[in-house]
Amino acid sequence: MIEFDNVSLRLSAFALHEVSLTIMAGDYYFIMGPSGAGKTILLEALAGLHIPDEGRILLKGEDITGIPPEMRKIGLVYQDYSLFPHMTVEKNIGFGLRMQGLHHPERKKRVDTLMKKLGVGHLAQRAPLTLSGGEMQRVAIARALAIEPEILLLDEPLSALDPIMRDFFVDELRELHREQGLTIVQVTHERHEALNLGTRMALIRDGRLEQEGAIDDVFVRPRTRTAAEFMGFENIIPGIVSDAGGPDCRFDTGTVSFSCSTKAIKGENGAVCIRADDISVREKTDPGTDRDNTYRGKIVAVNPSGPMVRIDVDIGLNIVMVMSRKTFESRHLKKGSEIVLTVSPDDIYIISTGTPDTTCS
Amino acid sequence: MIEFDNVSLRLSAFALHEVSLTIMAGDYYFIMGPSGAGKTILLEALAGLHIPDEGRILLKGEDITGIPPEMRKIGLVYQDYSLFPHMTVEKNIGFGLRMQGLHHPERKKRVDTLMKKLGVGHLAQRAPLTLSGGEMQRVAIARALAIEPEILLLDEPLSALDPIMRDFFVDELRELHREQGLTIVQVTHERHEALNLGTRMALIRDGRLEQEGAIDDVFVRPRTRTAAEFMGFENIIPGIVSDAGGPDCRFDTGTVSFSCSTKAIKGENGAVCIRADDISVREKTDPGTDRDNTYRGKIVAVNPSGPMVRIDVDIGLNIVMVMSRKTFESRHLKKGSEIVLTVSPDDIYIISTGTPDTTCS
Amino acid sequence: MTSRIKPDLCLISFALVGSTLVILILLALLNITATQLSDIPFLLQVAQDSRVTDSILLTFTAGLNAVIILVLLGTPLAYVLARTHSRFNNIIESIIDIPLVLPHTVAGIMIYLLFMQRGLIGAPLKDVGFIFEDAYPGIVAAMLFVALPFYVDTAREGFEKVPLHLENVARTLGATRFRAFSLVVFPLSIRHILNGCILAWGRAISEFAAVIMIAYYPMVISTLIYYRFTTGGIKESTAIAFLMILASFSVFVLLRLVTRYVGRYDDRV
Amino acid sequence: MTSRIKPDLCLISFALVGSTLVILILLALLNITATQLSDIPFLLQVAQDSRVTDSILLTFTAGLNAVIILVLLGTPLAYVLARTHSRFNNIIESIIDIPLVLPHTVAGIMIYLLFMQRGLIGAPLKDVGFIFEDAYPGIVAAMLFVALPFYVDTAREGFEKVPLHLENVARTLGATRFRAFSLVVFPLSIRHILNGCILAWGRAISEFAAVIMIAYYPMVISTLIYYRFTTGGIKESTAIAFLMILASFSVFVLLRLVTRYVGRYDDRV
Repeated sequence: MIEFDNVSLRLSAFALHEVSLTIMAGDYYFIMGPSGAGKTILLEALAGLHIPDEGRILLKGEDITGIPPEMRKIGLVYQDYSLFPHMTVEKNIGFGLRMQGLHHPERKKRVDTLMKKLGVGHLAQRAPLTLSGGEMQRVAIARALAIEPEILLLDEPLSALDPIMRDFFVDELRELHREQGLTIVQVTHERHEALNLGTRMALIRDGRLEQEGAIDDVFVRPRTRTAAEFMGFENIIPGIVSDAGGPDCRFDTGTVSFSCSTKAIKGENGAVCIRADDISVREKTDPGTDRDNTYRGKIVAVNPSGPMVRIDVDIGLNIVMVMSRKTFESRHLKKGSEIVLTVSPDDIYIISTGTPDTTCS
Repeated sequence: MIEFDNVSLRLSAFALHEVSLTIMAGDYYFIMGPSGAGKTILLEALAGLHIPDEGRILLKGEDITGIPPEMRKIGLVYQDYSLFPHMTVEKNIGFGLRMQGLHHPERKKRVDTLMKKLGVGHLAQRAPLTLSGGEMQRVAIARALAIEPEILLLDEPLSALDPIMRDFFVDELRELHREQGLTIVQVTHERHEALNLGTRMALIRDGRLEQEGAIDDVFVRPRTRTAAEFMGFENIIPGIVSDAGGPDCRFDTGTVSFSCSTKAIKGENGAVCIRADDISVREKTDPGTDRDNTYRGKIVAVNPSGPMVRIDVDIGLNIVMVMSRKTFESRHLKKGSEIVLTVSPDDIYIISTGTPDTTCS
Repeated sequence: MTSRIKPDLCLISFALVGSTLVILILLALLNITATQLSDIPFLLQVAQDSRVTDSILLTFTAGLNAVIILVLLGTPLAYVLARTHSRFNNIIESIIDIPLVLPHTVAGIMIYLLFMQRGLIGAPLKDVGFIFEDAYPGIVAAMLFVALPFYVDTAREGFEKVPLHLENVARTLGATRFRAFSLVVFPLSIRHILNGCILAWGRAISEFAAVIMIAYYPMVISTLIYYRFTTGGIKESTAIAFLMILASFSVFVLLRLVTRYVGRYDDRV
Repeated sequence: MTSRIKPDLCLISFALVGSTLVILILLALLNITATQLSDIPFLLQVAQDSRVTDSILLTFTAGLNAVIILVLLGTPLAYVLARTHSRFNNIIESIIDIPLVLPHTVAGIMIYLLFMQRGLIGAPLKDVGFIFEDAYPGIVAAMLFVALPFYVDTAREGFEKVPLHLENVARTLGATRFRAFSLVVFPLSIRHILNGCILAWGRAISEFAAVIMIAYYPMVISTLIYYRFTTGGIKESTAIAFLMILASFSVFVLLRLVTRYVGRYDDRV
């Protein structure tokens, strides 16, 4: 539906470098990356607020690179909501329709419907600055939806809300996407938001695209170490492929080796990535499979965190694993306990950083 | 060690109302509350930067209400680090010693030691604004530690760090507290930080103290609905004590009733609080105990969130439970699945809001 | 966040040292007030002199005239400066500030050379019957020149204060740049616009040197005061000065009240 | 965040309308430059006239003198205003701004009444041999009065810009309020302090009306230009004005460069 074709853009503080990405109709597309990566600039470029120095922006195959924002019908909701402080809630929401030249009775009708739908009808005559964060959020979304945009751009819509409001809004956004069939592009730096809501995503770093793809794919198969860190792999251990052949391989980190069910080239440098929750404690009664990696280690740190406990285990190198508080307590584990870990070869993912001789990315 | 005795304080934008709290030597004390609750003001009042309109502040039993900040030897680290931008890292850290009249060779020696300890030695000649967030953080802490304060005040020290740095700093703060024996007072709005690090805490709301106590105690036994929400009880269901006698009681919410191992008075109004992770799925093979509450229900919503899945189950009322992604997948659960839940009477906590006839808090 | 500070020795001694400047101004004000209140009949007599009232009216009107021209021409300029960031902006802003740093008589000579009947602008306009020398247009031209930076700078600051995000959102909602300006940016800068007008008007009516060089007649109030001062009428001159203080203070207080009311949204952005 | 904006029709037409003001100033400047460059020998002759150079020097020195007094008395005042928030602050700030809104001749009369030999301040000081009328101290007093708001307002803005957090941290580290001010707040406001000095100095050397009323002699440059202008020497007067433009521009450019260098930390707070 909307495509970035090698877009470069230089502003005084930020820049985008040759970014290409494709947002499809019906996508809930996430733009992720550390702060200062250029995520907001990318949204603004989509909206037409910045014109690329190089490259093109295509909407349904048509070049819209030079089309000003007011002709694009792309809704934009900033993190700070950016409600017009001198207009009532009703006038804020009606602004877009007023721009379309819609006259009062019809405009009021449509604004009323929208306010009802987003549950802000009772706020119609209020000034934006008297509203709570959650109310402002909904008004901002209603205002963007009023022009019936084909694409809704959201800049960290959840970051200014407290945890309770946040959960509530995640549900509302999901409904907007699923039930209204809206294409949504959302900027975030919280991984779980994307996992929770998104269909596809782009990972941006220093104004460059690190990786684009289906969320699950980027989550499971990050292409770079940065991407892996951002996708929440708690264990990223560099090493070398020591043995390969057939569908499996062996990966050596110096002190410990892993068998992984991945095709690889012997001698290749890289890193194994293992999620903390893919590592489990081996029961004495558990026969396991002979393919499983099993390691004996000692607990060196215990970090309770809400319903979960994060445990650092020394198995020759430091491995981070996670289990529920209930499980942790029922096993009577503590710092210093000896445990046996196991991780399936299917749950080990290898990032390749090239062989010693040839470099490939 | 430090006490607030009925402290009231009115500033142009915030106020504290009759706040009394006690921070003991060696405490890792957390001040929590929603934004705008007056958490930072409270820290600043501890440091002597605001003088209360009413009430007293005591340090080791001595009244220090009117003592200016420069005489208190209380270290303060703001959320924005507040490094002096016109001084090098070394000069920033040495500022407090310079104020004490310590001369160059001795000052340099102590600053060097401190920089080494916090791993910022290589940054000595750098200007603060060229540092990363994590580096600024460490310099700010080193600067506060240089005066060898008895109490270190930290204003949301982790909020400006990315998730990876955050984990790292939690470890450093724990070490500061445990190994240096420092009394730390930390402001946060993230529950898990307090659970992870703290010994005692105060919950502040609208400038008033909601609850003070040992972290575990506030976590397990919040006194008000707000406190329960803030302590992360996902299920807070209002109702009435329908039957009581002996150590147990029965609590009726209208559609569903719970048996709880809590003393209560029959006819009392209140709410049951149940954590999502205290609710488990009943295995067919699990005989359970006859005390357990068991409910049949249907999954109405599934929210994957990182390694966990949050599930909403309709059992006559909406119950939120959580399980690991692994478990969820291995049971082949999905929206619409029928499941049987169980929750132990020991895991149900009742907040009392008074009887219909007499009101008690 | 503001904090109430219990006064300490440092603040108190700072306040004592600083108060000398406040006292200087108050003393100057009270001194002239005292001389005038000691002879109220004379003051009333001067106040009824039509040459005095006409001159005050002329000064205020010419100042207003200059401000109206400034709003029409300076508002677009201020907006362009606020929303563009090329290397020319600094140069343009420096040019706009030139009247601020010129000694008033130098500004007066520059205006005279430009608008006199043989001047670059004065000559062609004279041919169409528009004369600046010793005429009302000359007063307005001199006032406009010296007041220009006050209006443009203040309006620019106001526009810069309106978050770009608001304008961006307005545009995604279908507003052209001009409509985003007139419906969002301008209404949210109204206090700065009015403050700019007040500052510019204040500067315009206070000017003396630049005005007398192009137009000694008709006499603006500054000229009248100076004329009476040098022709031996210090007492009368002081009375006129005092009346002028009363008149302009009244107008300023009135304008400030208006500004406070219409600018109530400015605090919110 | 700044954004580069592709010029659209709205911006272009705004720029065209606004450019008339820029052109007016440029034209005034080019016009006087052109007349002077057409007779360089005469310009050089005027430049060598010791009455002209002495007068420029006198103006600059008196301005500097006024600024030094302002820094000593105005800096503490500005800090107190920046760090306290009582209801008096608004009143004090309004009093400080009074010289801004007074017509220059009115300010002149007020200064004259206060500092003349029979004046409230002039009389006692005369007894100790300190005379303001037609003397150097009179020039400084008039300049100080009109330049006061420029220094105090700019310094106050500078102090307000330094985050209270920095000062708070300095105090928890053992600094008294005065040391926190001198080691943290002042160094981080140095650009504003210098800008305040430049603005105040610019205002001081540009004053004409207030100066001539208390001290027609010794002639500051404004007075000299006006004197030659009214006594038929327009050509000479224009030459002096042009020299003054050159001299003050040189000083301003120099000062701006200094400010940019010493104020490099100001951008960081």
